[in-house]
Amino acid sequence: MELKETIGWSTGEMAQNVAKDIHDGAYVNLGIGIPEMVAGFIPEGREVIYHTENGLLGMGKVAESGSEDYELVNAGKKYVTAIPGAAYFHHADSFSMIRGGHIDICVLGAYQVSEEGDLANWSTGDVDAIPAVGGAMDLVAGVKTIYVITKHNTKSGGSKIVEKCSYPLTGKGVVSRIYTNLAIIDVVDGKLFVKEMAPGVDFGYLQERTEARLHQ
Amino acid sequence: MELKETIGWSTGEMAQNVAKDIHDGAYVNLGIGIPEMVAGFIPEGREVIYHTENGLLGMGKVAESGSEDYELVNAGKKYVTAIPGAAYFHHADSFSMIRGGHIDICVLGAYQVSEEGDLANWSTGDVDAIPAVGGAMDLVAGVKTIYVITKHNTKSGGSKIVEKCSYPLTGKGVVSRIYTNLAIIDVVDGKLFVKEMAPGVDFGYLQERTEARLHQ
Amino acid sequence: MINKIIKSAQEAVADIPDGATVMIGGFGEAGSPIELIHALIDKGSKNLTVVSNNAGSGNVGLAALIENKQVSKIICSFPRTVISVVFPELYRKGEIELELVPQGTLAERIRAAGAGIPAFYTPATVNTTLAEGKETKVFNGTTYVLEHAIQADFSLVKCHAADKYGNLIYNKTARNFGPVMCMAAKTSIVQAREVVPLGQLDPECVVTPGIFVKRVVEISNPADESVLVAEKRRYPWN
Amino acid sequence: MINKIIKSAQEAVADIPDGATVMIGGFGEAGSPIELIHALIDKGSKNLTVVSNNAGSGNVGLAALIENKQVSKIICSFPRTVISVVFPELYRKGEIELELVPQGTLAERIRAAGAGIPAFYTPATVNTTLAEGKETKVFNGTTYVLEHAIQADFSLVKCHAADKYGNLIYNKTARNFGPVMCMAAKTSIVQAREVVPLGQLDPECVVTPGIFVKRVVEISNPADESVLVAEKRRYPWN
Repeated sequence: MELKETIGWSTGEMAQNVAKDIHDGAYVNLGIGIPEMVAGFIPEGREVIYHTENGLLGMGKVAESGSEDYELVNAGKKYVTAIPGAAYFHHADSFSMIRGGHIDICVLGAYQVSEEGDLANWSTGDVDAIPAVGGAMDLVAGVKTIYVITKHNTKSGGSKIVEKCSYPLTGKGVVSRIYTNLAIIDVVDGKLFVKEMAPGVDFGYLQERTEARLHQ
Repeated sequence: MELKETIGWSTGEMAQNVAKDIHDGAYVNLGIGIPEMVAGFIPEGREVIYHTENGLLGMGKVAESGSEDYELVNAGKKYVTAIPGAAYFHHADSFSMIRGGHIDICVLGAYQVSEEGDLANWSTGDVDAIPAVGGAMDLVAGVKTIYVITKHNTKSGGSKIVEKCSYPLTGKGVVSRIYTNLAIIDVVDGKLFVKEMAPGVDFGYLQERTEARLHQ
Repeated sequence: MINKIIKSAQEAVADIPDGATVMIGGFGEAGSPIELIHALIDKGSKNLTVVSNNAGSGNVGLAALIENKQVSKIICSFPRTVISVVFPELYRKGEIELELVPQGTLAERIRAAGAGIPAFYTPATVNTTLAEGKETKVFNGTTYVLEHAIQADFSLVKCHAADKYGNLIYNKTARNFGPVMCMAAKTSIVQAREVVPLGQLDPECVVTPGIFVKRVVEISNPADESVLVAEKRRYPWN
Repeated sequence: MINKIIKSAQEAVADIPDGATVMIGGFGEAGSPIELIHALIDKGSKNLTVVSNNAGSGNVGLAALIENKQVSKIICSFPRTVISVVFPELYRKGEIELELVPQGTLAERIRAAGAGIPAFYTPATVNTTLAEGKETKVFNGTTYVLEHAIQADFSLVKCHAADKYGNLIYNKTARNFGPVMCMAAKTSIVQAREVVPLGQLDPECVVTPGIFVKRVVEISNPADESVLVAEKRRYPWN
């Protein structure tokens, strides 16, 4: 039984909500998938520098078809470009930027986020799945601010915003803000505060679709 | 009372003795002072690459007067040159080469060397002296082979090759071979074996001038 | 006299024995030393422990090495991709061991080996299943995990240009693990798109100083792993 | 929009408060950010902890900062040179504290701070007086000492060229501690011989990516510390 949302923000609008919160001059790492969309919505007049953990600061747009460089890829292994003022470096240097707290904002997807800000986004714990973690644990441990962008509910209607994550954690108490199709929610001292709701969504509607307790 | 040696190798001959033991293709770090002389005696047909811990692999000769570059110095802060095929790097990378065991040979001076191969070359323990260690402890801990080049005796005739160092250690059990004006001595399993003596020096003469017990 | 240039990939990998630990550079296809890997397949060394960020794609390169049953264990951060089939199959059958390491910890553990640092503390994995059984320590109120250096007998790396001293420069994001893997292996073997005369590489721009490199093979027209995977090629060549 | 270029050295150091920990680049004279140090003397911040490989020469630069009684503690590997007079005098009088750190450990402790690593093990100093009171641990039969990251509030660094994003290249052995000190300080302040337009620095050759740099000041004709020392100059200028 799939629960279809008839109200709420589109994925593009969710990305735009995140983009609004990225300040001018920020160093930003965007996770693979929906987080990548955020770059397209940065408001005019703000300059943001993108870090991709495979070794580039100053990542530009996705490469145009026909002009891909097989040796210029992002963390998702997509062909990308570099902006003037970019720099290449090796993996140990790249993760020094991450672990050392030099990156301002990282935007990630999620399987689950808890009211404590715990994030589960690398494994569903499925014993048959091939475990793969990539840079997610380094990112949540090192980057100053972690934003999560995710559908509010799973395809089967389950809550992704939970009291306690049932999936293996990527990091404990790491998420600052959650951007869903229904709301923007801040994690403050182990409590979830609703900062903004999508048009047509009210607090009761939102709480009904959320396992964790929300605060206004 | 100064004991004047009338026999034995000159400083240049001592440096030449060390140079003979530096193999073709070796990566070598030469300590400040007499060790620097070794570079001038590398036998024909051998190519040796010099590392200076302040950030250069492929150090060349000392800069000629008038063509010094204030930003191209060696560990002794002398103006030097770089050979074709050189590379510059920062201090953490430079000491990765040292600590990581990538440098084949380091030649150092000594206040004392013990029969166990302990080296004291950074401090005489004088309470009034300004303590200064530089890269000596990193070098002895990391470089594969440590050669010591030193006068056999102090100016006052004391032995520099001792049973146990009385001066603060630079490193314990780190020296492989000692090149003095009187002999070349190997450190093997806590014992000193005389490998070669200078013309006119015999074992009795040498042992008389050496506090530690020597072996033939 | 110093000349690290080796004539062929075959010769360069000829002494990699059974049971060796081999680091393999590349992030996905970018920087993957595919000709060296194929030479290692020809050589046939078995029971290898491979350290690499990924576990290969399609049926060429690292995936082909695994498919050829030469790898008994892989230490990596992300062994699955959309087009990886070989590793998942063997892993599910229990025929290959996996040590999963976060990407930054992997890079730092490799660098540590090259830098003579036996272990260091990192905040990554704290409070997760990947930290289970590991030593932890609190610094300034925060918990960190102790991680150990990963040393290798050999590393296979791809670079852009090299000289006979083994100085290397890389191309764009193909640099990735190359520099640290050259540092961490007893014998680092590098395939270069171009071997240039001594003095041609700017000493200010050398990324891997020659001291970290043992052998260089010129492979002037390296295959593109992405293309081979897209074309569903297999190694040994089908 | 991003523009890290600051008009003057004075402005660049204006917020360094009393009690700050300040890293100062340079190996002896090479790479010493002398104009930034002199600006810090003008500013007059007291009770500083300075992290630097040496303790200055003559009566200019770092030596002048010490002579001006602004430094209460110095963390360094080699505080004496043939021409250092200021530090030895104050040290003997007990007016300045010294933490002596081997050069490689110093570089790695600074890098560790920049890389988010709170502590690491090293073989240097084992069985010496410099390891006294420090935690040790045995790995594979060898003893290592635990060393902690050194963080700083500010770093003062000299480079060759910079762009407005803060990307830096250095000149020869003047590179020394610059890259790791930029990484380790909350606010890294860099004097560049030249500020170049964005895109002019080759992204393959950038040594310090701009993310590690907060402020850049163009000092196109920096004084040469060696010359000033030879000429027995003093700062404030005599």
